[in-house]
Order: sequence, then structure tokens, then C-alpha cells
Amino acid sequence: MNLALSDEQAMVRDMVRRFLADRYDATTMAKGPMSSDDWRALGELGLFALLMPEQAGGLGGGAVEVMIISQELGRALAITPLAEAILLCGRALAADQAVGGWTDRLMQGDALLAFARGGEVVDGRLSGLADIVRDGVNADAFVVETEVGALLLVDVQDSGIRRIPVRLVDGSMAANVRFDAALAQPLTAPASLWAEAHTLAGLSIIAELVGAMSTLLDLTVDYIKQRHQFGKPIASFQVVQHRCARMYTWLEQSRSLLLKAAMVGEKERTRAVTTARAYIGDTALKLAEEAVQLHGGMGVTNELAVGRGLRRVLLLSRLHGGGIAARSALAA
Amino acid sequence: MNLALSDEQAMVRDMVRRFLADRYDATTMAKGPMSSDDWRALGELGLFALLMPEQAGGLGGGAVEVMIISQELGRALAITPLAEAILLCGRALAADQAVGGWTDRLMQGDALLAFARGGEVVDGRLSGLADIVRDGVNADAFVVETEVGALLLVDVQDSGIRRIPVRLVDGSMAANVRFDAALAQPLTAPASLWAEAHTLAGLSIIAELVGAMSTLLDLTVDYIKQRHQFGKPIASFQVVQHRCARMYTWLEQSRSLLLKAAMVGEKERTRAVTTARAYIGDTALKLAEEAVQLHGGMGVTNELAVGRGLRRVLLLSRLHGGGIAARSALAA
Amino acid sequence: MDLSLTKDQQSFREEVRAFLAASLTPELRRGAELTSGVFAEPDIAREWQAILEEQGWLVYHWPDHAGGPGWTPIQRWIFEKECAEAGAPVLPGMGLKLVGPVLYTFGTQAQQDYYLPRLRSAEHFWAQGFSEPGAGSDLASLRTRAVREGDHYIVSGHKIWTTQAQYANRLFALVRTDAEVKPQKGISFLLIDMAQPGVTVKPILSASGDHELNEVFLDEVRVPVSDRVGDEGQGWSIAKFLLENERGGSSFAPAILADLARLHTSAGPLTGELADRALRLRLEAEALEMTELRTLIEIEHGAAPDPRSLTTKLLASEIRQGLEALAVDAFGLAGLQLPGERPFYGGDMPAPVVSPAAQVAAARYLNARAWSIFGGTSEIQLTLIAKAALGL
Amino acid sequence: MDLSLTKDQQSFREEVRAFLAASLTPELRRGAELTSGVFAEPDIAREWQAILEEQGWLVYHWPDHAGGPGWTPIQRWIFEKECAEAGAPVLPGMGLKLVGPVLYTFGTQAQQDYYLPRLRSAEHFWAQGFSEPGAGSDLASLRTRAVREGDHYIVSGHKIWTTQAQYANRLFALVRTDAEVKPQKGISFLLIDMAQPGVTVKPILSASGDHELNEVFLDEVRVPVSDRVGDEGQGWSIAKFLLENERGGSSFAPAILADLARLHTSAGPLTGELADRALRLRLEAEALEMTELRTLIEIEHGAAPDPRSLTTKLLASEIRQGLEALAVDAFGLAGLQLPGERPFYGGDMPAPVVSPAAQVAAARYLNARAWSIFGGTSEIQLTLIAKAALGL
Repeated sequence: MNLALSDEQAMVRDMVRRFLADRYDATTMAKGPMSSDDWRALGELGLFALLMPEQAGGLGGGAVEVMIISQELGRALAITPLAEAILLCGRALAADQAVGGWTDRLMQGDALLAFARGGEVVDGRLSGLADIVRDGVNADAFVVETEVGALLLVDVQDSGIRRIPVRLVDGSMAANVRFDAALAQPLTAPASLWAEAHTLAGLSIIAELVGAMSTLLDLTVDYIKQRHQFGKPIASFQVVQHRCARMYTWLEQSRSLLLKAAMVGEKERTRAVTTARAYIGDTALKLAEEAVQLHGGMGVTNELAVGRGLRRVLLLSRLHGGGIAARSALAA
Repeated sequence: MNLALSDEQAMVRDMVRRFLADRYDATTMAKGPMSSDDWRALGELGLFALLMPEQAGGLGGGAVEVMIISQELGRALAITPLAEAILLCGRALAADQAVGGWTDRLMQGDALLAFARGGEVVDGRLSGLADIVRDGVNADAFVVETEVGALLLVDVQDSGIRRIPVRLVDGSMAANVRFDAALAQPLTAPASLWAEAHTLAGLSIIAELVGAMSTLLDLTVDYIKQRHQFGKPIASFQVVQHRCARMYTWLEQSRSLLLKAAMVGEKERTRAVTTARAYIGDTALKLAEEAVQLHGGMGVTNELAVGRGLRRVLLLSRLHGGGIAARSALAA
Repeated sequence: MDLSLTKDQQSFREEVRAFLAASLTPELRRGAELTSGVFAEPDIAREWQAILEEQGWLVYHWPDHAGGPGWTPIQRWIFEKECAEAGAPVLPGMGLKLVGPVLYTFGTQAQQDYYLPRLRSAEHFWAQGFSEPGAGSDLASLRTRAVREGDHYIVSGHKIWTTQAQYANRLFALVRTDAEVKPQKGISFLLIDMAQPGVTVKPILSASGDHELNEVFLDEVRVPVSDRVGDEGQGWSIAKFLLENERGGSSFAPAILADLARLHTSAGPLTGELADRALRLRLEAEALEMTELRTLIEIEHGAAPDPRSLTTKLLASEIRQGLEALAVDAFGLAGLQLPGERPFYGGDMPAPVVSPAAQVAAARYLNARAWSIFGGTSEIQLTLIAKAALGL
Repeated sequence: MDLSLTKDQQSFREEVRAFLAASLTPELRRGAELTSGVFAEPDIAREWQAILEEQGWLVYHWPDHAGGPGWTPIQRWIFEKECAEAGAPVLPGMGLKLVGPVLYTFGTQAQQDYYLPRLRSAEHFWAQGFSEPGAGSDLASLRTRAVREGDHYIVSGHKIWTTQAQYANRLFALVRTDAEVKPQKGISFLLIDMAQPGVTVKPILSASGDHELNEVFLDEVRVPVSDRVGDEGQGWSIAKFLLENERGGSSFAPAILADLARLHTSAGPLTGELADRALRLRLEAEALEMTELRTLIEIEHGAAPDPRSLTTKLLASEIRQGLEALAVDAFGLAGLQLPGERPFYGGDMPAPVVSPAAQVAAARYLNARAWSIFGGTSEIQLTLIAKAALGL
């Protein structure tokens, strides 16, 4: 048993952390989706290639790499499509040499892929609706899982695609997508790879949540040490101390389940991710709400990272059905 | 709309309160079931007759009378069989002149009746098991609802009865009862009366809980004002103040639902009692647990009323399936 | 003991129902349902205010000597409950609930004659200038100062958390008129015309993107001495009156119960954990309704309010927050929409996914976080309860 | 990063499993399952202690120089987890976990030679004399005094909350040897023979009816100076060592997880709210297990314990309390039995309704309330966490 990162992993973590620290602070965090320039820069640093499987030309980074990178993104409250574009769509493409162009562009941060569910295929053409496709507005192509479970790639250049933008609570732009006999290229990702994709995407999201929790707690502790009420620092009130201590226990318990999910054997990982989401889905939002409350009036404005962080946490904690769906899955 | 008690109701409340105040204080509360002498004395004061329907020779007291008497019993943490012996069994007997002797003895506090569920009747004789019949050890007769819903009266003098004592968490004595071809007298209480009996018994229990909650909060507030820790009265700690304030909100919210259940029209009462139990069942125990916690080490001993009160609240809050069953019923 | 309405109260309720059925248009109802902030937006509010004034019920909570309909506390409660169940817009309270009662209680005849009709006609739209940066709930540390120059005060300072100040043309404000005396003694209550040089309103966007709050900067703003309410130095006690009036004024539970019922309609039947959360919220809300009603009944019968009345803001905040969180979850992914456009019932809104109720859910959730912060944080409420109800 | 056990650790685990399968009799297992208090009763404990000692694993958490088996932190954890899953009795910790480490760390050679073997053989049964009435968790206000007379101390005072003192023949106690110096400086650590005049043990019955706690009155009790551990005035720092040792010493989660799994067996499949509560407790407990393991792994790799280790007692208390409340509810009315007889596995017990596990549920629930009180209340834990982890 060993909790230490390898030298390579530590290097990646430090690199990502430095990259984000240069771009995000309490006034810029979670102000909006990461710019495409920054996204491309992350691609140029090799981050996406690291997370892609080897058969797609990536470095085959696994759960630990997903965790450390996602946690850093969460810590900076960065709003990126990592989980879906790289981990889901990337793996969907991985087995198909014919779409190699997309894979390369994806890894370089040059192309953005979005994941959609819905529609059916007739004669190689996809028709149907997919609501609230995350990052669907700016996507260059869609990976689509049809109603019967077929995987397809659809280029947005195709004239059979209409997109209506839907702004989400973290400020990211989803789309309602209508496919109207759009040309669709079948993808052949094996079931095991596709299952792994979902597990890693889930892991990425809970890691982002844990990162965000640690930032929200840090921001809160800083705030209450500085601010005064009734002539005393807020931090000197016993009730406030205990609430922060409670937030710390939530963070550490969440981190524990995250670590376990990243560290267990592959066979146990899907269940461990579900277990972690069943706890973290609720706990992250509770922590974010407490952080806002302890910031008082400033907490509910758009001025401070904490209010915007609540929005990001609300979104992430509800993805994939959030804690509720995870608990249902565990109870079944 | 009017929250005031009638003069008669206020008189009854004061009488019961005085009676109990003479017998119970923080050192004697909840030490064990009320003595049969005290029970008889309550009967002699006319309390049970007040709660019996007029066709049984009682005064036909209704929901408000049940509430005020039960709340006083709860406030004194008195352990009595009121809900089942008087409200349930009493109404079961009410329509049958032939059992008039029992009704009178019940009202005088001379006889104790217990309510059991189980068994079946063949040729006028009851056979079967009834587990954990509350107050079954000392009962002089049982009102039994058989598996098919028939109501019967069974005298413990009958040789076909075996009882094994089961001590319950509040110190009261239930019994596992085996009926072996015991002579059973059919009872003819009409369905509406029997339904009312259950509703009033349920109301009695939540009223006892609310009474107990108010005592536990009072005891706690007294305790924290007197005791010191780290050189300060416990009551001066902000965390303690807030927890007591929270207990107060639980008490007042519980009292509100109790009052509503006692005051609504008869048609709405069953649902209002279920609604109140759905809230109070959980909230009373939570309050009792907090009271114990704020008493520190002394709270978990048998020395103080608070620890014994927790036992009584545990029992009452779990009767009739407690909050869980009530919430199920409301969700259905 | 009796929970039933008298015959008179029943027919009063029927009258209110008939009025609401006739006067509350589908547009107003829709506007109210799709309001993301605390108060209706001005277009909705103005229309509803005119209808109520026409009916004579706008200032239903004012005593008859001040122009109110002379209703009892129970009548007011019936009216509020019916409005909530019918889904009527919630009018901004700064004029009707806050400065109105101050004016008819402390104002001169001239002030009443000038201001009350304009408040009722909505010619004046009021904002509340109490809070200042850094002061939190601590009014004693007020720094906005008013210096007397002849028959004017020259007012300079910085107010914050000023709800709907962007729509307001009048501001009632606490200002420091005397820096020498004990902090609470040197405060006065002024009525300030916002349409003059030196008044600057700066928006504070909420995390939801809603523009409800503002900062108001006062830079040597001139206020006639005749627009001071009460004496110099009386501001603190007028503010206390106003805040107590605000607190005791209205019931929270009816709106919560009505919104909870509406959620079951708009989000469809809830199951599993969601059904359990909805049920627990309903239990809390039904209890709160009776907790509020107990105090109203006591007041109706002439008693002073019990300390229990201090619990309702705390409880309402928590139930409201639970309700809005439930709504987000009940709509699934569609509950995570947050358009940048406003208002939600307006023509600029993009087509909603699932329904407009889903589209507004996240904004309402975010704005509901403010319930436990403004008007005395939940922590302050707990301290007040501990003191008043338990002597701690 | 790696959560898997090494080959050696895996075979160690197999060895432990084989030992438990062979040595843990059904009677011991049943005794453990039907224990209502914190520690096994003496009849059970004595038997299990002898078996462990024979195996060489009794003092598994002592370093090898003190007679321990020289296990690493991960080995200890494996052993504890296997014991919990197998349902082994929990031995009283006053000797093995508390005074034992004090003796081999601070004791003289003579003290170690005399006391350690007798501790291991259970000839000595130890009780802990720290708490005093009114002092709560505040050791500095200690009032039991020890006056030097030649080569003895004459000790008088009143200890409270003394677990299993009714079975003990030895007491380790904090006493005040110097009233002149700063409160914390005047405290010494004594080993007291309880079988002598002046020692009186008075039971404190728990609300459950269990007799676990006692008061111990010391009235001019004679203690040889050679039974003082450490120097005069060193008692405070020895106590600190002992308490930190207690805290960092063992994991809470394995027993909780094992009891939770057993509840599913003894109470049958849980549904509805009960299933939901069970699941949430399991999530908390699985997280706690990993929280504890993280610290152990760090220690195994030579790091100092992280402040996160301060969270485990608080969390374990809450999960344990939730678990015992769940058990009561899971058994329905049968979960409300509370016989007056003890122990629950004993021959005097009345026939249980449903099962012995149902019969013991209420007692375990009541006793579990003590988790958040003794050994530092949950409130004190939160204050410590705020300070150590967050610098508040």
C-alpha cells in the first residue's frame, strides 16, 4: 500500500497546477469556460495525449492520472470539457484508425468533441434529438450513442445538424441538437474500452469536485480570518469554527473515497466510482452551500469565486444522475 | 380560530399537572411504570371516565382532552398504559353492555386491559401467539384483534393463557402471550369507533412525546446554566446556545403539528395524526439525543431523568411503526 | 380550541377567491411563477399593484386609520394564503411593508399626505438604505453621514445590498447625524429623492446572474430637513420598529406550501429519494404554517407575540432552500439550465428544455441561498432564539 | 499509488484468518456479538486474551523491544480488520492500550518486569483513574491529591467514569503531588493497588442498565513511591502520551463495517428508509476506513500523522450511533426489548423476541450515545480539528 505519486505523476500534477495558477485566481476562477487558447495550450503540454489509450496514439494514462489532473482542474474551478471530450469521446474514437485525424486533433486541443445520446440510424444517416448535449455549441463533432446503443461519429459540418444553445448553471454552453439524416460514421470501440471510458469520466468528475471542495474550504477559511463582525474576526466564533471543521471532515471523507476509486483494481473501479459519487455528489454541494453561507452577503454574488464555485459544484455534482442515481445503483 | 382551552379543559390540565408534580421530579421521573395505586388515583379523579365515550358511561372527552392529559403525562415522563388501556381497549368495549363490568373497572383504574394482535377463533375459543403485548404482564384482560380483524375480550383468569414477561426499553413490562383455546367474548365496537380509538391512541402518543420533549429541553437548559466547563457556564458557549435554540424549534414545530392534529375536524384527524407522527417520531428522538449529549457523561447514566427520558422517548417514538411507517402511509 | 373559520371568515375567503379568479390573469400568474428573485419584476408588480389598489386591498396589512381595509390578523392570513395558492406576484416590500408603516406611525401629516398616496399609486418606488459595506447585520457601526446645512442635510455614504434600487426613485436610509453621541443615538431616518446629482446606483449581480441587489453611493446628496422621519437621533428606534414589523408581518408557509404543490405538477410525480425529500419538506412546512398561525391567533385574541415567532424566518429559510434544491434535482439535467437573459417569462428567453419551470429552477436555487443570509443570518436567528426563548 | 497488499501482507492475512477460524470459538463469537458495552465482559475477555497470548499476538500493537510481534502499522490494521470481520471480542483497552505503552515507555526496568507480564497474563486487571467529578475533559483542574510520607504517597480523591473498575485490581491514576506550581506541572502518574483499605468502587448504572462505569473513592490510600511512573510532575505529559497513543492507536471503521454487514444478516434485508440509512452509513464507514488507512499508510512510510487523523473519533462516533439506531429500527417492536439481566449471552437472559441480536439492540443504542461524550466530546473534537487542520 502506497499513496505516493510516481515522479512522472508528481511532475504532471505540478505542471498542471502551475499552468492553472498562472491563469486562475479568486477573481477569475469559474468566470466562464476555459478559453480555446488555454485548452489548446493544455493539449500542447501533452495532457490529453497522456490520458488517451495507447491504441489511439496516447500514453495510456490511467485512473491515477485522471484523478490528479481532474483534481487540479477542480481546484482552480476551471470549466473544461475534459471528462466528456477526452475521456469519453477520446476512447470512443480510440479503436478506429479511420477517424485518426480526429483523435490527433483532440489530443492537440485543436478539435472539441461532445457526447450525445439519442437518435436512430437509417441507411448510415442519423436522425433524432439529443437535449442538453454538454459543450455541444462549440463542438466540432459529436460522438453519439443511439437509442439502441450504437456508437457514431458525426461531423458538425454536415448539413443535417441543427443546434440550439442552452446555457448551463456553470456558464458552459450545451446545445439541444437535432440530427436530420446526418452522415454518421460507425465507431467500433470495444465494450470494455467504452465501459472504462464511462468509469474514468465519472472518476474525473468526482476528482474535480474534490478539488473544488478543497478550494472552497480554503477560500472560506481565508475569508473568516480576515472579516470582522461585531468587532471580532468571524473565525473567532465557535459556531463558525465547528462548521469549518465539519467541512474539513466532509472534504477528507470525500478525498478518501476518491483515492480509493482511483487506486483499486480495475475490476472494482466502476463500483468504487459509484460509491464515491454516492457520497461526494451530496457532500460537495453541502460544502459549497456552507462556504457560501459563511461568506455572508458576498457569497451569493457573482463577484467572488465562492458563489461561482457553488454553480460549478451544482453542475458537477448532478452529472450522471448525481448522488441519487449512484445510491440507486448501489442499492440495486 | 381559537387556541384557548375551555375552563373545564384548563381545570383538567391543572389537576393532572398538580397530581403528577406531587409524584414526579427530576429524580423520580421515568424510573419505572406508574404504580397501580397512582393509576387508581387517576381513575378516582375521573380522568379515565372523561376520556371514555358516553355510550360506555364516560364523559365523551375528545381529541383536545386526550392531548392535554397525555401531554402532562409526557411532561412528567410518567410511564402509563393510557393510550392502549383507556383509548384503545376502552373504546373496544364501549358498545358492549355485556362487558360493562370491565368498562367500569377500567374507568376506576381498578382493572388494566392490554391490547393484543394475533390468533384465530375456533368455536368461540382463541388460539395463537401475540408477541410483545404492551403491559401484557399485569393486564387483567386482553382486547384481541385476531388475524382476520375480529375483536375479542379475553380474561386472564382463563386457563388457556400463558404469558412470558418482556421488559421494554422504558422499563415497562410487555408480555409474549400464548392463547390456547382461551374463552373469548366477541366485541361489537363499530368500525368508526374502533378507527377513532386508533386515532386517539396515536394522538395520545405524540402528545406524550411533545410533553417529554419540553421537559427534556427544560432539563437541558437548567443543566447548562448550572454546570461549568473550562471555567465558564456551559450555557455561555455559542455552539451550545445554538443547539438549544435548534431543539426549541423542533419542539415548537412538533407542538404545532400536535395542536393541529387535536384541533382539526374529525374527518381530517387520522391524517393529521399520521402527519404529526411522521415529523415528531424522528424529531422527538433527535431532541432527546441532543439533551443527553448536552448533559455530558451524566446524560448517559440512569441517575438523571434525561437518560431515562431518552428511553421513554425511544419507545414512544417507535410505537405504531414510528415516523417511518407514518411517512410510508403519507406517501401511499 | 378550534381551527375552523367563522362563517364571516369563510365568506371573506370566498370573496378573496372570487377576486383572484377574476383579476389574476394568466400572464400575471406566469410572471409570478417564473420570477427568480424575491420580488416580482416592475412590469408585473406595477400591474398587480394597480389591480389590488383598485380593489382596495393593496395595503391590506395597514390599519384602517392609515387607509387599510381594517382586516384582522386572520383575515390578512387568509388573504395571503389565497394569494399564494393562486400564484399571485409578490410585490416589493420596501414601500408597502417597510417605509409605509414607518410613515403612518412616525411621519408628519405632511409626510403622510405627500408620500402615502404616491407609494400606493407606485409613482414612488422605494429602496431601503440600511446596510453598509463591512457592517453586516451590525447597524450600530453605520458610517453614512448627514451634515445639516440650513434646512437641508448633505448626505454622503455608501449603501449596499439595496434590493431593486435600479428601479427606485426614492430611498429611505439610516444616516449618522451626530458622531459625538453613543453610536445608536446619532442615527436619523431620511427619505431621499434618488433622481438628483450625487446618487449613483451600481449593480451587484447575484451568482444566478439576476440583478436584484445594488450598491448605492451618496455623494453630497441634498435632503430637505422636512424629509427626516421622526426626530434627529430617532433613527435607531424607527429602524427597530421597521425590522420588527417586517419580521412579524407576514407568513412564510403559505407560499412554500403552494410552491411545493406546484412542483409536483410541474416536475411530475416524484419517486424514491425525491419523494422522501418532498414529504419531509411538506411536514416541515405544514408545521411552520401552524407555528405561524398560532402566533396570529394569539395576536387576534390580543396577546403579545410569543418568542416562538422568532423561529419562523430561520425555518422558512431552510425549507425554502430545501424546496429549491429539490426542484433542481426533480428536473434532472434540465434543472441545470441557467440562461443569461431576464426575466424568465420575457420574450428574449431561449426555448426551455422540458419547461419554463425547469429553466428557472437553478436561478431560484442560487437565489434561495440568500434567505439564510439577508435580514439577519440564520446564525443570528439562533442566537436571538436562544436568548429570547430560553434565556441563554 | 497502490492499494493492494504485498505478497507478504497477503500471506500474513491468510495466517490471521486461519488462526481466527481455528481459535475463535462459536461461544466467543456469540459473546462478542451480544456484548452491549464497549468492551467484552471478563469471562469472554479472559479466555480470548489467553488464546491471543498463547499465539503471541496479544500485544500486537507493542513494539518488539516491549514484547510485541514487531508488526508494521499495515499488519496491525490487517489483524484488526480480520478480528472485526470474524467477530472477535474487543478486549478492555485500559491495560493493553493505555497503561501498557506507558509502562514500556516511561516505566523503570523494575516496573516493566513486574507489571508487564501480569498485565499480559490478566493477573492484573487495570482501570483508568483520570476523570474527576465536575472536571469534564479538563484535566488541569484535577483535585485528587497525593501527599508524600516517607517512601509512600497517601492518596485521597474521587475518580469517576472508571470503566470496568468493578473487575479491576489495579488503577493507574493522575494525582496532584504539588499544589503550589502551575496546575499542569503538579500532576504525577501512580499505579495503585485496588485491593487495599480506602479504595471504594461505586457503580454508575448506564441508562441501558449496564454496569460499565464506576466512581472510585480513594481515602488515604497508600502507594509506594516505586509505583510512580516517571518523575514527580511528569504526569501531565505521560497522560498526553497516553491519550495520543489511544487516539492514533486503532481503527474504528473495520468494526463498524463488520457490524453493519452483520445487521443485514441478523435483521434480514432492509427496505425503504432503512435501506437508505444503511447505505449512507456504509458510504460514511467506507470513507472512514480509507481515511484511517491513509494515515496508517503514511505512518508505515515514515510520515508524521496528518491532522486528518483527528477526525476519526468524531466520525466513528456518529456512524456508530447511526448504526445502533438503525439496528433498533430494523427490528421493529422487538428492537425495543431491554432485559434487566446481564450479560446478554448469559444463561439468565429471558427468551428473546425475534433473536438475541434484537434483544441487545436497545442496550447497544443507549450505550452508543456515550461515544460522542467520553474520550473527548464531539464538540471538543471539532474545536481540535478547527485548530489543528485549519489554523482557526
